[in-house]
Amino acid sequence: MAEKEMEYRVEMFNKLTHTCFQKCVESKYKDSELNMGENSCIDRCVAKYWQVTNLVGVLLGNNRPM
Amino acid sequence: MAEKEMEYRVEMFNKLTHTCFQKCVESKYKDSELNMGENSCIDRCVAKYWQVTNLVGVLLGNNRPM
Amino acid sequence: MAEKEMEYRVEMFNKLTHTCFQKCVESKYKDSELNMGENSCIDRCVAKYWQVTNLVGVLLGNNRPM
Amino acid sequence: IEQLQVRDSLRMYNSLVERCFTDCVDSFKRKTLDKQEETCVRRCAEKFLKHSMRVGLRFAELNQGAPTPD
Amino acid sequence: IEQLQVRDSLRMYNSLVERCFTDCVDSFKRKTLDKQEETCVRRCAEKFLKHSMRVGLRFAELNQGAPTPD
Amino acid sequence: IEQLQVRDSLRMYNSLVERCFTDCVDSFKRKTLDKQEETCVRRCAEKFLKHSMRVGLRFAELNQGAPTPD
Repeated sequence: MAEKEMEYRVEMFNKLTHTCFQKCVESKYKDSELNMGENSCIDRCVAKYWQVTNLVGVLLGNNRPM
Repeated sequence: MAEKEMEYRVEMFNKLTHTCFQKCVESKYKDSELNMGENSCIDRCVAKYWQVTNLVGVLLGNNRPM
Repeated sequence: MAEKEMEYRVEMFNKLTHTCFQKCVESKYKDSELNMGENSCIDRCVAKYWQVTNLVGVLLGNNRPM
Repeated sequence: IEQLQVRDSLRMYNSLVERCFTDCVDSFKRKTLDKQEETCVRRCAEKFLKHSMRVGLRFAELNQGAPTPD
Repeated sequence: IEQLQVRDSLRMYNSLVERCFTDCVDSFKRKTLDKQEETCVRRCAEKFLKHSMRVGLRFAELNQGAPTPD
Repeated sequence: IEQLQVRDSLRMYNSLVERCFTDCVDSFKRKTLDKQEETCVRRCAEKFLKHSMRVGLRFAELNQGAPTPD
């Protein structure tokens, strides 16, 4: 069970990383640094993803915080 | 082997769910109910997905029904 | 560890197959053969995918090839 | 039973979150969900759950060789 | 051998079904595949198998350090 | 620690390769990467790593209930 939970978190982290990269990082790759706009987009994207996870968790009747 | 088969069915169910949601449910989310059109689309989508699974199974030489 | 490595290769093979199918095979499916253009596209796609894998591996500090 | 497990699985949870986030959240000017995004996520999640329950039922029927509704 | 296992794997089966369904089936006015959809699925599956065999061969060559065709 | 393992994982490696390949390589007239494709892949990979490190940090903060930057 703990192992499944762990696997779930890994998968969640991967999906989150993938989704926020898609939403925040321009795909022309003009240079190899993240610019300021991208960085703050990423921070907010992670925060909002987290909120969606919690919101959905409540709807599903999870009583432990995610 | 039985475990792999089980895992395969879980994965199939997940792909089917994902694909039929994409094909049948409008993504504006104007309300939280599935309407009649969406419901019948879902039923037919599941039925057709099943048929495609069987058809492909035959092509691959599976002799057990899926 | 060897098992994880194996799983990684299976996943890599699946992603490669998926991606090169997307890039090289026309999705109208007018017949069931791969034509010459598709075949050579596939060969090059696999070769380039391999190079990207190695290039990224170097960036990540992998010292074993592949 | 199998379908129930699948439906309740953590994987389903993850993919529900990803889908509803992707469909409902597109602005990153703030770090909290606004009212509209929250409503969208709620509806999306409820629809997805109803959808996946329906799929589970149909899937179970097909697994048992039952006739499908037309 | 590894490639063969991969190719035969249930995961490959699942992703083949998903791809051919997504590419070939777009109408849900009926609950059975029509002739055109069935033909499309057959061709798609055959192409995908040929494709994945070819990828498997090239992949194996690269794993063994063989020169690739130009 | 968990996040570090995730970041270093082979799965991440695979998805990085797939993403950068998909975004950077579109021509199959040759069987080797040209200079432009190679540059694109390098930048993509570096950006992805920086991105995933940043996500890992934020994720860890949220897991520990820390306040997030605005």
